[in-house]
Amino acid sequence: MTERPLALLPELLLLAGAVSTLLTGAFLPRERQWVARLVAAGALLAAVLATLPAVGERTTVYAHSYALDAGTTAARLLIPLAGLLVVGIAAGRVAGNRRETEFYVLTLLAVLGAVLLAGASDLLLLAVAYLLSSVPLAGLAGWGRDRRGAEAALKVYLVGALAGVGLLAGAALLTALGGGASDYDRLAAGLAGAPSTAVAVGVVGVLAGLLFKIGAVPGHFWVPDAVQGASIPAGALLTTVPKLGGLLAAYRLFAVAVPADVVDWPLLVAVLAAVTMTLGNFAAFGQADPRRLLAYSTVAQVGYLLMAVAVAGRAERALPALLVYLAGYAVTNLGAFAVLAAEPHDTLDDYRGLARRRPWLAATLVICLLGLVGTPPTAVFAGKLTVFTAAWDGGLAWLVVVAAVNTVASLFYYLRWLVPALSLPSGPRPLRPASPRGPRVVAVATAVAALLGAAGALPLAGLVEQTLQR
Amino acid sequence: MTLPMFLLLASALFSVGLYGALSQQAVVMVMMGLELMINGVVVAAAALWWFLAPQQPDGQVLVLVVIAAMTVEMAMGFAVVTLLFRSSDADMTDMAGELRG
Amino acid sequence: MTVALWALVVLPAVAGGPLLLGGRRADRVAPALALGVAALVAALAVAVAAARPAVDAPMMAGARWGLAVDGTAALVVPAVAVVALLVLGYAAAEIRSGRSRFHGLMLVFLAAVLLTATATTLPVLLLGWEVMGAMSYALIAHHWRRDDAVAAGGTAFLTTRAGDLGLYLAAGAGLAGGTLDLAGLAGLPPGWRDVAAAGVLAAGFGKAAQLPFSFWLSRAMLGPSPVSALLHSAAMVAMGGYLLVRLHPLLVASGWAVDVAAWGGALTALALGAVALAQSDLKQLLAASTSAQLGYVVLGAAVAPAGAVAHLIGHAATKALLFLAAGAWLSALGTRRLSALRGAGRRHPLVGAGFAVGALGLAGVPPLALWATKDEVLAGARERSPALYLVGLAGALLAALYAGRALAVVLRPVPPGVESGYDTERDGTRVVTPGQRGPLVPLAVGAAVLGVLALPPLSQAVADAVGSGPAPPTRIAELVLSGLLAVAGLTVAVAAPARPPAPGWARAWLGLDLAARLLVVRPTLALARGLARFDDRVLDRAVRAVPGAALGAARGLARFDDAGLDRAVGAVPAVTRRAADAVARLDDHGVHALVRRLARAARRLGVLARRPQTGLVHQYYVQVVLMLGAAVLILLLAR
Amino acid sequence: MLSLIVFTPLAVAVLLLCWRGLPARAVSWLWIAVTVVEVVAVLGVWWAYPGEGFAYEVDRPWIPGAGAGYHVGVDGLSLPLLALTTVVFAACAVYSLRRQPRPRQFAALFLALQTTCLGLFVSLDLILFFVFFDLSIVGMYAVIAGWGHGPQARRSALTFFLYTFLGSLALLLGFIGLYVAAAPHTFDMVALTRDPPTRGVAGALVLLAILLGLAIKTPTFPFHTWLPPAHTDAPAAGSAVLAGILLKMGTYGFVRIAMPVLPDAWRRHAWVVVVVGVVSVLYGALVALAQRSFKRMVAYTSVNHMGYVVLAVGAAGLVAGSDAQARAVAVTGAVTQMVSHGLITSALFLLAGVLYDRGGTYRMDAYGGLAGDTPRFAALTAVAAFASLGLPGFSGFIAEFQIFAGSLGSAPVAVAFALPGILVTAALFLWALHRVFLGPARHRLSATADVTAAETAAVLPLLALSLLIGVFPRLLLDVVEPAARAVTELVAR
Amino acid sequence: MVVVAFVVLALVAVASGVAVFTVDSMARATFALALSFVAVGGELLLLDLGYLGVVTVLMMVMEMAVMAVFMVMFMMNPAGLMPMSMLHNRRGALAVSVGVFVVLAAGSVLVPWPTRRGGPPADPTRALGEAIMGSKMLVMMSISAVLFATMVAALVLATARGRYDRADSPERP
Repeated sequence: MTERPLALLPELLLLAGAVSTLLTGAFLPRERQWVARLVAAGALLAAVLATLPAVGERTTVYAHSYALDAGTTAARLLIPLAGLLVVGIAAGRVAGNRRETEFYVLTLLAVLGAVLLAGASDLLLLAVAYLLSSVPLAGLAGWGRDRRGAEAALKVYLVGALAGVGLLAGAALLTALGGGASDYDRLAAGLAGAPSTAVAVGVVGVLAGLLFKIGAVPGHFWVPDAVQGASIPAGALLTTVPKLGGLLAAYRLFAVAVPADVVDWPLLVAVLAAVTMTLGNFAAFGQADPRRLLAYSTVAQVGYLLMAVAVAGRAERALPALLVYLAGYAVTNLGAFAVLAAEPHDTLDDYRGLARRRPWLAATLVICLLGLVGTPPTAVFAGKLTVFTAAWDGGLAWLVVVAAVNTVASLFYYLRWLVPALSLPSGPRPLRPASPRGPRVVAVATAVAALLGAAGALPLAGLVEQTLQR
Repeated sequence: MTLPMFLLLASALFSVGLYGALSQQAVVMVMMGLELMINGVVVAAAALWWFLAPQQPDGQVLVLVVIAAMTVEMAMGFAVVTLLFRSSDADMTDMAGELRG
Repeated sequence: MTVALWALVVLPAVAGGPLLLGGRRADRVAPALALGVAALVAALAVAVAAARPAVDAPMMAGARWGLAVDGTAALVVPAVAVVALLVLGYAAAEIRSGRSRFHGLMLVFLAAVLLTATATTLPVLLLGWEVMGAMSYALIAHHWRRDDAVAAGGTAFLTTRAGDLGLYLAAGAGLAGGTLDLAGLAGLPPGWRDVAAAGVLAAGFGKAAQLPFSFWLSRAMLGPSPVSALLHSAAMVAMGGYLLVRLHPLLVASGWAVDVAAWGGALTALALGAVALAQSDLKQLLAASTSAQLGYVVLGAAVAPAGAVAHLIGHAATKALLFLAAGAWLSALGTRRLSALRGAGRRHPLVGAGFAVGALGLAGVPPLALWATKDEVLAGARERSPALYLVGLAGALLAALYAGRALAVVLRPVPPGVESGYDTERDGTRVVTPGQRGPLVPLAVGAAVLGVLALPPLSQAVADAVGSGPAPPTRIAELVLSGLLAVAGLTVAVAAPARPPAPGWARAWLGLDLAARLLVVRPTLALARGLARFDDRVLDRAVRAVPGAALGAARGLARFDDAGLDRAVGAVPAVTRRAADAVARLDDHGVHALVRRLARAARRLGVLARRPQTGLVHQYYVQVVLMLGAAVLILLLAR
Repeated sequence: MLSLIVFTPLAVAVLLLCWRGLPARAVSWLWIAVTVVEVVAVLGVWWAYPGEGFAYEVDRPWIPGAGAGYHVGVDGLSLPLLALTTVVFAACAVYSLRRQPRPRQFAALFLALQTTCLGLFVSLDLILFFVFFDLSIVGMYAVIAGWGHGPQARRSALTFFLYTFLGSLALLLGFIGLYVAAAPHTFDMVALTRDPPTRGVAGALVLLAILLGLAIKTPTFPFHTWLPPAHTDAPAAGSAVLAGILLKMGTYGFVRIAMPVLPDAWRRHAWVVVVVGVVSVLYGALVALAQRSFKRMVAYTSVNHMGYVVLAVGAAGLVAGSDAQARAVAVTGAVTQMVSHGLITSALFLLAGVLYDRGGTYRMDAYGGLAGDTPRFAALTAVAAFASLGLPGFSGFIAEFQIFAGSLGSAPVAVAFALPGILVTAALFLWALHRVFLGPARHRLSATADVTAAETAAVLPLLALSLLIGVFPRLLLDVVEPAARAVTELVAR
Repeated sequence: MVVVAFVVLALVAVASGVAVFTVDSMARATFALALSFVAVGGELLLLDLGYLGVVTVLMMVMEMAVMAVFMVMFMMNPAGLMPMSMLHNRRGALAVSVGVFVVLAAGSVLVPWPTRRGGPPADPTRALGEAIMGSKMLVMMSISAVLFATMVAALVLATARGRYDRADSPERP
């Protein structure tokens, strides 16, 4: 077994960052916790930097329980960056709060959990990573310690616990059926001849956990409630970080561990994708609260993302497509949340006249929401395009049609937010509500990223290309 | 003493726990239900290891992981309940139905 | 010389365009400019007629921008140019309002006519052809404040354009058959050749106001007299006949087309002769007679091209003369009604004399122009079939009768109290200016002598020019016969004091106008309105029904992951029922904005899709477990 | 070079957006300057165009992950439309010298829109094409929603957006289908044209998706219902661009993508296209005949005119028993019709804008005898109307003549049915002129109601160009005919 | 003999499990649950998983103790001794869970389980230890991270006052 502690340098950095952030915070006066923020940001950045040397590796470490490949590399780059953006969004909202430090610590841990989730190539590690990324979520959801926050935490926790049981049961079953080995490589070999009925139950069990992570049907119930109840930065994290980890984990699981000829998981995933996107889009209609609207939109987006998982291993572009879409989605979604954090309102109508008050914010909103629709030339468009292509290539043309129709439907509710934001204020011109700088910076930054996404997708895709070629 | 016997036991525990999780109102009771389900999982994991692949240690480690998970879940559960109780003076899931739609 | 040919077509166009848009500022110079250009054009026309150049330039794939002056054109082009010059001279004296517009239009029209006359390929021909129609619209509607005048212009344009569609067909056939040259049409493969022939016939009949298109000419009489004199006698309608003459080979090649053309012409000569006889309005009478005389041209185009050309030219002079005379009286006495024009000839002797010459010529009295030309056509007809000949003769007799009638009216002594009938159309000036009188003289001369074109030795030359083989030997007997016929009819008409019986169908131009209205215009408008309503209601509604369907689907979806099994059982009928009455409701609501529909439907969908999100954890649990069970089921069934 | 032409307007647009303090006049003049420069630049390209095949090609990888490249270039099909775009936008810029609300944003939006239109016509990569296609929709939505008049501008804009967005997604599906079917996978039009990927049923389905997308954009019956409301509520310049340029995107897609890339599917289903074309011709003409609002009428005539184009391209697909030259003529006519309709209809919509600006309504029976008070306005409108009804001497005639003459050989019956369309068009325009301008004065506008110099300067060039093409068609056909012949051969293979 | 033990323990485990939700006081429910766990621990011992069995028993007993304390602190009815029944959607829950049981039971009986590979190691506990120190090291490291995270999160959620608070300091959003 290859003991290369440095192979997991980014993960270790994250963990160390979490610990040191906590310690730093412990010795800081309440008003000067920004130091802790710096530490956390530094840790995230360090993790990203530590990844760069490892770009292009294709190996597994710790007795095949952890994979180092394109997927993990992308996760190690994307997830900490997303965490960085979340910290940026949070900067304005939680500054000076007496639990500010804890917020950053939990963020770091959630990021770590997501990365492990994405990298795990061992059912046991998957289960542990699942725990590691679930626990901070509940903590963050209830971080505000208000009534709604408590409810949010409760729902995250309960749904997560049930899904966790499913995951554990499934893991046990698959491990045993796979000849007692829990790492994917040997698992695939072992499952080849296993009784498919049992395998089906096991797969669904494991899938239950992952679906909860990524907030896809049927694991989606917590998403809207939690996002609405939790604080906005927490919401941003809940809808971004775990999805990144979970989707990559699902991709790895299906691409490596579960042979499609034992159980027809592509069909299952395709159906789940269709149901998820449809439910998310329809449920987003007529939401008055922008947070819920965004939450449901993330559900719908996961539906599209699952298309790439459904063709894992059957379309050679499935992984690049998934990564491109993930990157675009993360940036765009965080941008939308950043706008929300920069100017939080409880109803869509309160955004009337935003274009007058804060043109840059309005521009960001336009870019991000149209981006979520998939209007070119935004990042999500590049993602959608690649994912649709991959899905069609993988023989799921019907799913692509469903997704296209859904896209049209989604346009409708995004416009419900855009139209008031762009129209002139009805009454007397309202004074600009105070708006923290951090989120605004993040917003504009993400907007730029999202807009240049189609072009910006180039380096990432190129990276994936080369890593795949090695 | 065969695998199906153990699995039947596990199924029974699991189902009873599920019933509890579905039917109980008090959060703590729901947690108990989950505990019971995990309990079933423990039995199943152990039995599967013993009867199918005793040579690989993975099964054992899995049991360990499951127990650890159970503990963690418990701790988090207590924390959440405390929070719920403190913030909105409730210990029932039904009392937390404000976020919906 | 090629330059001359280009100039012939381009000059009036470039001179007319600016005048057209010049507005009131150009009013003063307009007549002089127009006259100058017309004179120049006349000179050029004579020149090219002598030199017969041909030019062409690339236009589009399969067709070149070709102009040429062949024998026929060499005869027609100068005639048209000269008549145009004279008419413009008259117009300079009469037209007072919107001069620059009027003269601009006249010049552009002239250009179009010359283009039509010299075109060698279908696109070019069509170009001039349609511009003529548009100009006639604008000229008829010269007094644009008058709704009836504008409507009349529209009728003229649309009716003639209906015929023009034929040319588009012909062009298509030509291209499909491989050529767009007029000369080549006769050589098309049979199927396409027939299509081309039919199209050409339609176009020719439309422009020449032959049956059943004649009615537009009647309404066109609302235009100023010079317009009637040029467009509706000498130039535009004549071009209808001219086209058929030029495409005589095509008609012959396709066989049946000859008979259609011949009989169409002959019947028009007969029927419109009767119509002319029944008119109580001088211009209407002349218009009807124009159709009738063009009937001879068309007949000739089928059976005796040379005669047709001769008749066309002679008629141009004669009818221009008559229209100008009528116009002179109209502007002087303010009326066109025959009853009121009694003795007009004596009141204005020179106009009266000119009119007399024209009328006698129209009647076919020897030795005036139309006597001989018509006879040459009839000779050709007789060779084809006796029946055709007889019909032609009958038409000639009618011509004599209505010509005589008009003549009798204007020449008899001025009755007392006739002034009471004046000024029905407008306030007359009571004077005919020299400018109006001048052009009558050369036209009268032309009307008198142009018959030589149809008599040896010139007839042979014309025949050679037209290229229709040797002219049929004209028998003296027939000449005498038709002459006697004309004189007899004339005397009868003059002698008969009372106005002849005028049956309603004849007075109303065979009710063609009404027929067109009932059979074409009304149905089209009704159809249009119906379609518009369909467009507003049904299509939008169809679009709106889509959300309805989606609604049904979504209800199904919502039901599917709804909490509790018992409900799921009863879902299906409920879904269908609700979807049904949803669609029904969509229909009941009549016309609404599509988007409001979409919005409402979408919101309903939203409500349905949100129902599972009850906010109660234990219901989430049930749903999760059920859905996971469903997932397992999928995996098990999908194997 | 092309990229410069395409993206200069966008750059200026960004500049305008950022430059808060710029006075309105300066904005207008800057805008006009840019558009005029664009016209000149495109003329330069035209002048240097070799006359055959693609020129100014640029091909760079763009999204390797998606196999999409930045591939642009012009040929005889796109060059005329490119020129048309610049001209129409210049006209809109001049026309908008009349004060608009929020002129800075208005100008910026139009410049951005110009970039999307130019980009669409030069793009030789399906995804690039789609990107511009979609962005044009967004831009036009913003124009209608932001500057539209009338109570339900928002709603019409939303209809337009949803409807055309649906179309664009159908298009995207089709493109993906092509990509997947091609071996090696590519979105490059040239490569796809070189060896057409799909055959059989798959080809039919892909063609269906693409046709749906293009038909909605064109629009043909029965997908045109978004058009009238969008036009009625759009500002004049917006309508001009919408009708003049955006509609062409659909028809351009036919000749650029559908025909060369899916030849045998096209051949097999060309009759459907022909039927749709004929129905659109008659339907559009008749419905327009029944309209009471001037602008709606013009909008429906667009359906009619686009119908001719569809008819022609469809007929070009009926290869059996018709000679290649005729089909080439039909395609040439189709392209000519795009240009001609772009010029004439833009002019008509700008004039409609004048009408609304003066009289406050589009209802024709509210006017009458305007020619007395506003002779120049009447003259311009009359010229535009006659040009639009296909009077020889204007570009419309050249186009329609070629379409009919070229299509008759392969689809005689269809053409016979479609021919009355030009008669109805003539009738409705004459009637409209009569109702609005001629006859006794029923509506007295202020003495200053006649068209201003700016408006004249905007409309006149469009009509002048139409006249120029009508009299000297070679100027246009020299470029179009080789490309049309090429397309015909591609379809026939 | 072993079978008998198994059956007895199984019956105890299930019965006490059922009891958890049928007894009318939360305290008793807790103890029932603990009993069920003990029984399961016994079952593990039958599979000579001594270590794991013991761990299970200890863990659970401890947790139950915590839970008991906990309920005394927070529940509506202190000491949870007075009768109570807090149920909802009983029929649904019963139907679902019975269904699940039938499916699982049928599965566990009917599924053709693969044959056993190799025999049990001489000392399972030792094997477990080696695995933890060896191939599954990363898993264990992660578990430690999990515990850390749990501490932080639980503290954030559960403790009313952060480090900085005196009692009077107001909450800040």
